Amino acid sequence: MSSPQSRPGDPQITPELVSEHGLSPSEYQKIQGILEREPSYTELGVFSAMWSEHCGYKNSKRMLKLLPTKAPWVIQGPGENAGVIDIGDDLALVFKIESHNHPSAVEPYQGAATGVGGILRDIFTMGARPIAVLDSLRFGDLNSGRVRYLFSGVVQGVGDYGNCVGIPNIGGEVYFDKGYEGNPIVNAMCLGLMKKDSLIKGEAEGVGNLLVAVGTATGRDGIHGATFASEELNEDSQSSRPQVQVGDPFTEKLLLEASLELIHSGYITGIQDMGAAGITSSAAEMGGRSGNGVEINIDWVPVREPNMTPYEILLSESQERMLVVVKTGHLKEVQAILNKWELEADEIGCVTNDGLFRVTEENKTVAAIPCLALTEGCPTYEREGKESPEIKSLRSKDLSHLKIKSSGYENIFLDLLGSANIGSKRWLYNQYDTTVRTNTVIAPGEADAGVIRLRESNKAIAATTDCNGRYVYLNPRMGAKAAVAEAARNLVCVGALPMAVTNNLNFGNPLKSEIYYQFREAVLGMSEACKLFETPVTGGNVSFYNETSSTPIYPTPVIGMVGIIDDIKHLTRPFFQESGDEILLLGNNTDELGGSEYLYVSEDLVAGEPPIVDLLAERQLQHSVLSMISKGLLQSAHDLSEGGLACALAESAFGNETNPFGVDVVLQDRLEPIPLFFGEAQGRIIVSCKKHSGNQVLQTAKNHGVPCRLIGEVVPASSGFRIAGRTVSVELDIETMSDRFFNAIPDLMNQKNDP
Amino acid sequence: MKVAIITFPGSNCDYDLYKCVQLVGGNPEFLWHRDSSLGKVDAVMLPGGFSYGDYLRAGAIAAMSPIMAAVKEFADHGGPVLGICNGFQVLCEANLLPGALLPNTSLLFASKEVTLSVENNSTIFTDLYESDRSLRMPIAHAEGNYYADEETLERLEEDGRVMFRYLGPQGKPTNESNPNGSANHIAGIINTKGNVMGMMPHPERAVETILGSVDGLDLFKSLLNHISASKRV
Amino acid sequence: MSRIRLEIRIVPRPGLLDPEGKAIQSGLQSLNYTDIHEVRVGKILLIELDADSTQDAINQATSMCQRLLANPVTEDFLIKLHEDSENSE
Amino acid sequence: MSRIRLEIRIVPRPGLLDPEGKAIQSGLQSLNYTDIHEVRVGKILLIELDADSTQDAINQATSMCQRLLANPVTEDFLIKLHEDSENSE
Ligand SMILES: Nc1ncnc2c1ncn2[C@@H]1O[C@H](COP(=O)(O)OP(=O)(O)O)[C@@H](O)[C@H]1O
Ligand SMILES: [Mg+2]
Repeated sequence: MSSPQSRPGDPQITPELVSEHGLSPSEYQKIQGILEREPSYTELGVFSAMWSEHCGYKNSKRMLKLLPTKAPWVIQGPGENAGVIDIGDDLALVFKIESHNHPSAVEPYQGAATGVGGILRDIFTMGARPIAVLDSLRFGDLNSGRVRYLFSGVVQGVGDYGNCVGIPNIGGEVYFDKGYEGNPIVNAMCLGLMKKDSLIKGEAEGVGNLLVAVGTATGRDGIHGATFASEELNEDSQSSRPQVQVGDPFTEKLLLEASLELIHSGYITGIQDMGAAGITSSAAEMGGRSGNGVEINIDWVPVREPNMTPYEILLSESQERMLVVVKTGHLKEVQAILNKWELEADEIGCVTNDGLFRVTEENKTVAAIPCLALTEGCPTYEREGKESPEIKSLRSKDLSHLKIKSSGYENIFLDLLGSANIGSKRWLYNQYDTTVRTNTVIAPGEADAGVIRLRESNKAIAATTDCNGRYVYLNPRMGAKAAVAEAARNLVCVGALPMAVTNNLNFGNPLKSEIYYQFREAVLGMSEACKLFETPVTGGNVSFYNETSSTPIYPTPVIGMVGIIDDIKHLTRPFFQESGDEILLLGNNTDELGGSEYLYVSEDLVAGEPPIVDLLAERQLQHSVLSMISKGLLQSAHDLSEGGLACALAESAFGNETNPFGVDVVLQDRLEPIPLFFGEAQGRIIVSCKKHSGNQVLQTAKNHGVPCRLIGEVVPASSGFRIAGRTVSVELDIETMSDRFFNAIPDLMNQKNDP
Repeated sequence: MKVAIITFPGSNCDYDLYKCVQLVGGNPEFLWHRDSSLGKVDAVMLPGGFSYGDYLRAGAIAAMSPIMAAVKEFADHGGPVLGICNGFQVLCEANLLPGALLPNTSLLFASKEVTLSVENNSTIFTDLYESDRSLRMPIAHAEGNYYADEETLERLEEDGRVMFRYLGPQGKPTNESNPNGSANHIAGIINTKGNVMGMMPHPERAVETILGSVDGLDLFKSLLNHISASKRV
Repeated sequence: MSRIRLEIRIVPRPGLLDPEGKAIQSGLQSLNYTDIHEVRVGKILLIELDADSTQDAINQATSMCQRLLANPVTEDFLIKLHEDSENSE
Repeated sequence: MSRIRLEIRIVPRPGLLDPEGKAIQSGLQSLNYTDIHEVRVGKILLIELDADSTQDAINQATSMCQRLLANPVTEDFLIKLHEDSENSE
């Protein structure tokens, strides 16, 4: 193996330097073994980035292997820029989720914006046109000025970027809980659509083909971002952080158009985003996948700043850049396409046959490492996992003694409707363009999942993101199952058949046994649920080290799920349609309050056993609802989640502000009022149907073996909201309720105090 | 009806407009901002989006594009020109319409459905609307706060050149229902000759029942009718 | 020809509502800076260009402002030689 | 106490990508101002406040910048006494 020379100015490699690069002594030994010599400083940087958690998945890979990834409709599973499924009519759906938690904690606006930018590139580099974005967010309590600053910055960043590129936002979620105080979670999901035969992969095919850098010139921003994302945040993070990356959605839009044109031109064989670890990872991964090698001539890389070293150029994470493999002899044509879009394209190297990731500077080799050693060769670990005793005792807390406060059920109900977690998210999604591209048929706030129609057929695509971190915190395996079950239930409620999953595993430091325990349990729960729902996992992302001063976030395995509505006329919404319609409840009310929003709001408590998920019952429930929808029986369908039955009824009643209704519901359950109204038992859906067709609904449920009963009827808004149990009845007027619901977040955001 | 849809770098409603023109039976054609001539077209439309990333001021850099000289000439000869959202901003920056679009007073991007009054239904863009009709259609912009000096505003009002206003739930314009702080609740205006119109809301997003509203259809149909009528003459 | 650095200030015309200035003022007031009477927000462009002379550079910049950089309906501009680089805290 | 006018200039840190500056530069170039090497865009705040002395005003402004006005991660700031009003063309 040709040895690279060390460059003047390169620091001496010492154990300290190795450790600053996030590599353990044994990993360093492994590097020496691979190279059969000492690495150069540049090579150390390259290994550090590629073997970081972010790029190498070293602490997660083994567990991720347990997830189901196959189904007849899966065209591309994990391993590429994004997953791909076959949706019929010669069309393929491409989708993926990505986190930008660490950058957003430091600079919320740019962190979130560049997160959206990255996930869009993952989609269009597969050859697909992005058709929708979703965002899954977590913050601390909005009573803190700092949290409001992070929240508004992140929302603006997500919005501005997607709005400018022109991709509608169709949904997502946001939770506020002290458990996320120092570490917001910012996950962005993107869906793309393409003709099946346009699929292109991130592979460096064809020895002698050119490597071409496209887009923005390389600067010093984000150097070591991948390593940074693989560490905990502490007070020093403000100063030791890498230069913040600034997003440029305008250039992204041009890149998007140019890339799709390039892919269709036939002049290129591969294309990949320069994401985490920049040129290094894109080149090494493309080389690794094809089994070829890559050579990069560092002097040819266009740079934005003077005197950049190979180390800096290789590790920069400047945004809006792509690496393209151009067929020999076609550089001119490629440049012409890019120039039309006002972009630059520069040859920076070529595909070789020696399997090496080789970098030269003024004809001298500065790095020469086998591509596969950088990618597949990343060491992987299975850590020790042990449940934290504190969490265990929280979970076993006896909740039966809880008495309701003297303020009464009405006030509890209003407090829940006015909580940031249950109240309307309009403040946020009114900053997102949801209707551009004129295909959005269900926008955020209009149903349990977002829906995009396909102009090419009668079908529509539904998508959702879900995860209740409190449940996962209290019981990781059950909580992860709940996340999958809720995602599927949300899709079913709009009339879609769940098809596949992308996931974002947001956790603390995996080297801690209690965190690794959460991680392992969550993956096991997700795996079990995805198998049962036949929704294979086609990709995802792992974000560890979400901790500030050693306090980890709630473990938050976000599920992004996509589904297909076979015929758009079956599209179903959660809102009641007409006075006199019958309201039915599918599933059972149970005495479960653990991890509920009620406990958080009324008792300031996150404790107890989270609601149990019965996967088989859940699947039957979902099949029965899909069958009711396809028979045209339902006027509305809405899944029960945070805030339980009472809050779900409220949302169905007046969630559509232009057409509000009241309800009159009577429940015969032998349950205390609190768990009956506000408990979050899983596996429940409320549906409404035309007067006198309740029997057909009951019959369908019965055929599927699903418990179902008539609980009341839709009444005019002026008649108010009444939900009655055996002992207690709660009555409120719609205006009061709707006021609390819609002003929940604006009221919190309008507080003034120091950020 | 041959309609030129101008695409600037960063336009993102160009395709939506294309589909919409097709839907009403027109014949759309994309022109690139670097083109210098329009060719033979019956109308010109400037789509929404973020031309040049909205950098400097929304629409400012696009207004300097080579094609805009041709658009001006076309408008000077009475050719119909419609600017939607970013297109409206470009028309103001290019001095084809008076005034300017400032950042929304909320300083936030505003995306939602609004209700509009039709203030003047005797133009080539609006003559199929009944005068008391109110329209539902989406807005999606960060800079829709229409501004002009007092004198200009008075003239716009007196000449009936305010085309649309944002309405509140009671069917009247109110400060609460004005989504961006625009002067006199203005959502769209037309030039003195009545052939150049700009508006912030998106009529092209309200042309199919499945999209939630069809209130934008008559705008495009009005223009189409006008053009075929003038061709028959 | 020499390399000249200019700064161009573009500020909203007096009398024009300046919502960003208002928002900043109220943000500052809620942080207890109560003695603030007004905040106005504008843009500053730092431009480095080649020109025959300072005067030539200023003339060029003036024409840039008139043609593109400032909107005469809403903004005033002021061109100055750029003295020196920013300091941070 | 006297009424003091300050100007605060807030510009992106050197090295940070400034996409707006880039777009303006290319806009100017297409209007044939071809001798431009760089454009960077920042904000300028004109603040009028009551303070005991100029130094007091500057101290206050420095703390405003640190707490709210400038983003320490991406921006540098510079505070000066405001000389006089803007002129337009
Ligand atoms: N971060 C977000 N981005 C876009 N839409 C969101 C976001 N958060 C919530 N929404 C939308 O707001 C609505 C209500 O969200 P949520 O309270 O989570 O409902 P549910 O509990 O029924 O899933 C949904 O339509 C959802 O898509
Ligand atoms: Mg939910």
